[in-house]
Parts: sequence; C-alpha cells; structure tokens
Amino acid sequence: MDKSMLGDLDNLPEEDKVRMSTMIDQLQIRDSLRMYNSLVERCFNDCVDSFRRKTLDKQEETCVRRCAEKFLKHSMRVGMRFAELNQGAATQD
Amino acid sequence: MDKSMLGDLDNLPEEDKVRMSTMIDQLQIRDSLRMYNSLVERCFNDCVDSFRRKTLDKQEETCVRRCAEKFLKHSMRVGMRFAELNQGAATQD
Amino acid sequence: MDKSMLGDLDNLPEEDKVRMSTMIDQLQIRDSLRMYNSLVERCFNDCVDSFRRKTLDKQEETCVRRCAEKFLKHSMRVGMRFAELNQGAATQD
Amino acid sequence: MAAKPPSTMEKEQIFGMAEKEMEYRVELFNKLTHTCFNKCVEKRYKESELNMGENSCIDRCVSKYWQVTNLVGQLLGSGQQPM
Amino acid sequence: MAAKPPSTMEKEQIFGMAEKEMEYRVELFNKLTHTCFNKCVEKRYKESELNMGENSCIDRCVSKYWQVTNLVGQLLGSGQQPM
Amino acid sequence: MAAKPPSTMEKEQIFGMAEKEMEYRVELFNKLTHTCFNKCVEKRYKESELNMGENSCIDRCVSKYWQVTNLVGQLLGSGQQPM
Repeated sequence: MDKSMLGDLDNLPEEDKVRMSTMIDQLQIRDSLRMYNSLVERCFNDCVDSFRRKTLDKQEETCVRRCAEKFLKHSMRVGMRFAELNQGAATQD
Repeated sequence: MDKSMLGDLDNLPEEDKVRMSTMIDQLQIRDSLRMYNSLVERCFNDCVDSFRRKTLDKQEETCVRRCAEKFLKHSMRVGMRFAELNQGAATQD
Repeated sequence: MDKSMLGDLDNLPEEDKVRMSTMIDQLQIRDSLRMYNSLVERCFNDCVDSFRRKTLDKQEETCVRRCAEKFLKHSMRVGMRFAELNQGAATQD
Repeated sequence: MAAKPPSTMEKEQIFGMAEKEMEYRVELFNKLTHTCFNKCVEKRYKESELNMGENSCIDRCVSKYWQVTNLVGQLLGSGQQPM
Repeated sequence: MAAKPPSTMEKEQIFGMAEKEMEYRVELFNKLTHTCFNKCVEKRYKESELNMGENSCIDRCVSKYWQVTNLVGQLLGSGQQPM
Repeated sequence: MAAKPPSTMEKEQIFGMAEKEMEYRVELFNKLTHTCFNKCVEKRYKESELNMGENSCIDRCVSKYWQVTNLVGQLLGSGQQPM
C-alpha cells in the first residue's frame, strides 16, 4: 500500500531499528505457526475421510506427505512470483 | 457483550482517552486492510476461473468491478441495519 | 512445539509470573469471544436459509439451540481427548 | 458507579477488555456481512447494484443473524446459572 | 538449566515466544474442533445429544488429526536437518 | 523528506502503521497462496511434484490475483476522489 513509510525508517535511531526488526521476527514466528496449522488442516481435510480406525493407514499417510510437500513447493513458487511483482511495482514509482 | 464498561471510561483522565482513541484507530486500520484482502479474495474466487492467459480479460475485469461495488453497497446496508439493532439493544437497558 | 521454554519460567521472579498469567487471561477472553462468533456463524449457516420473514421461526430456533448444544458437547469431548494426547506427548520426553 | 479513580492494574484490565470487546464487535460485523452476502446476493454479477429482492433479503438476514447471536449468547451464559 | 537470571532482552523474547506458542495451541485446538465437527457430526440437528457413532468418530478424528500434526511437523522440521 | 527527527507520538504511529502494513502483506500472500492452490493444484496427490500444467497455472494465477488486488485497490481509493 504505502511504501513511502519504509523510507522514513532510515532516519530513526539505532534502538528503533532494533525494535522494528524484533517486530518483524515476531510476525514471522506467528506466520510460520499459522502456516503449519493451516497446512495440517488442509492436508487432513483432503486426505482423511474414514474414521473406522484411530490410526492413519498407509494410504492416508502417503497422501498427507505428498499434500504437504506439494503445498510447500507451491508456496515457494508463489513466493518467487510475488517477489517479482513487488519489485516491478517498486521500480515503477 | 458488556456495555457497562464504556461508562467507566468517562471517569478516566485525558491521557487514557487519547490512548483509547489510538487503540480504536489502530483497530480500524487493521480492519480496513483485512476487508481489502477479503474483498480481493472473494471477487477473485467468484470471477476468475480460467488460467490460459496471465492478464485479466475484459469480462473478468467487469465482473471484479461489479463484485467489489456490490459488496461495498451490501456492506454499507448491513452497517446501517447493524447500527439500528445496536441502538435498539442499548436503549432497551 | 517447544515445551522446554515452560521450564524456564519457574526461574522468573514473581512479577513475571503475574505478567504471564495476565497474558493467558487475555488470550482466553479473546478465544471465548471468537468461539462465540464462530458458533453463531456456524449455526446460522446450518439452520437459517429462508428470508421471507425477519424473525426466526420455531423450527429455526430449535435447530440453532440443538446446533449450539451439540457443538459445545463436541468441543468438550475434543478437549478431553486433546488433553490426553498432550499429556502422552509430555510424558514421552 | 464509585467516584474512586481506578488503579493501574484495573486500568490495564479495562483497556484489555475494551480492546477484546471491540475486536469481537468487528469480527461479528465481518462474519455477518460475509454470511449475508453469501445467502442473499446473486454471484454472477450481472450488475453492480443490489436489486429489491437482495435488499430485503439482506435486511431480514441481518435481523435473523442478530437473533441467533442473542440466542446463542443466552445458551452460553446459562452455563453458569440454573437453566 | 543455568541458574543465571535472564536479561531484559531474553525475557522479552521468552514472553513473545510463549505468547506465539499459546496462540498456536489455541488455533490448533480450534481448527481441530471445527474440522472434526464437519467430518463427524450430523448437521440436520434432529437432537442435541451426540450419538454413539458420532462420539467414536470424534475420538478417532482427534487421534488422526494429532498424527497428521506430528507428520507435517516432521516434514517441516526436516528442512533444516538431513532426512 | 525533512531532516527533523520524529516525535514520540509520530514514532508510535509509524510503528503501528508499519506493523499493520506488514500484517496486511502477510495476509495477502497467504490468501493468494491458498486461493491459487485451490484453483491450480490437483487434490488427489498422486505425486509430490508440481507438474508443468500446475506450474504455469500458478504463475498466471499469481499474476491475475495481483491485478485484482490493484483493481480493487483503485475502486476503494476512488471513494475519496472524484471518479
């Protein structure tokens, strides 16, 4: 949205930069944990539909593994494309 | 839930009122940005289903515009009705 | 994820324990209110589909009551099973 | 009720509660808005205006959602008190 | 392990981590609850009790969800370590 | 632009805005990721690799999602200015 604000931060003293980087770290930890939760939810929903036993069978386990791996690869690809678009938008200004 | 608490705030000194209004501003900014994100998600889901090209065609663009405009009008109407019900609940006490 | 951290807390002074328990209280309040909101959303979606009148009819009201009661019982059962699994994981270390 | 000014601890709790309360209202409004859009609004988007049928559906949907909120609130509250 | 008291910075990080960790657990519990309700509970709501079939489905669903959580956790963790 | 250092109040507002802005970007990225996974990826999970068709679908999906974000942003922004 507003990229101009990031320029202002260079004027801030050292302690504020520390505070800013702590904030970024905290957001990244929160985001990783949320991603973990939503990945579990998605792969469980897509792969587990029978509740006759209380342990995953081999087929369900394989499905969950592939689902998680596929999602992570997808997420990395989206990340690359997203970064390109963000850069393009930044250099357009 | 608990409306009585809002009465207590009148007793608070000036600096606390400032703090409260800052808190409200922050929540509103967060809410606007979330609304923006969920509006994009909704209109993308409802309007874009073909991925043979990497740019929106005219029909998709029209659909997204109408979707966003319709949602905003809907949201304003819900806001008015919601305010009426909130007022009714408040005067009932 | 990382249970070791909870051990460190015993070394913290009294004021930090107070701060920690305040944090837990705040998270529980937030969680209760979110649960309330998502329960309303779920039972409304499952039980209300006709918009010819502006008040709930008897059948819709019964459906909402049962939905909410059933969800609460479900949630308690999940809580018990979840606690057992958490304990099992803790004693495994 | 009392004129006595609140202590620092009480103040923090009032602010914390007020923040959670506002977050709750914002979330209620957002869920209500999305739910009633799903229930009432035609998704082919042939036009950008809400038609008469959609408008009256929205009004009734908000009213019914509000009633469900109160009903569920009573059920949740009655846990502490005798039914 | 060490008896040395943590510094202010370390304390802030411990509190931040503990908060994120608790948020994570709450979210896990909520997602698990909603997912197993969707998978196991009959939605016509003919009664307000859970029947025997629903109860055993819920127990197994929680158990399997827990296993999926561990399995995905291993996959995510193995990025740093050799498989 | 100006060399004058920001006041405490201004600083708090800058930090608050920066935090909301980052949360917004994270949420945008997450919604985009989940939406394009739903639109492009085959859910039977016969293998753990993305095939060519999925990959090109993902690239186009990201590109179109970005355009929708800009389009909706223009519509929301135009509320304050004359259309």
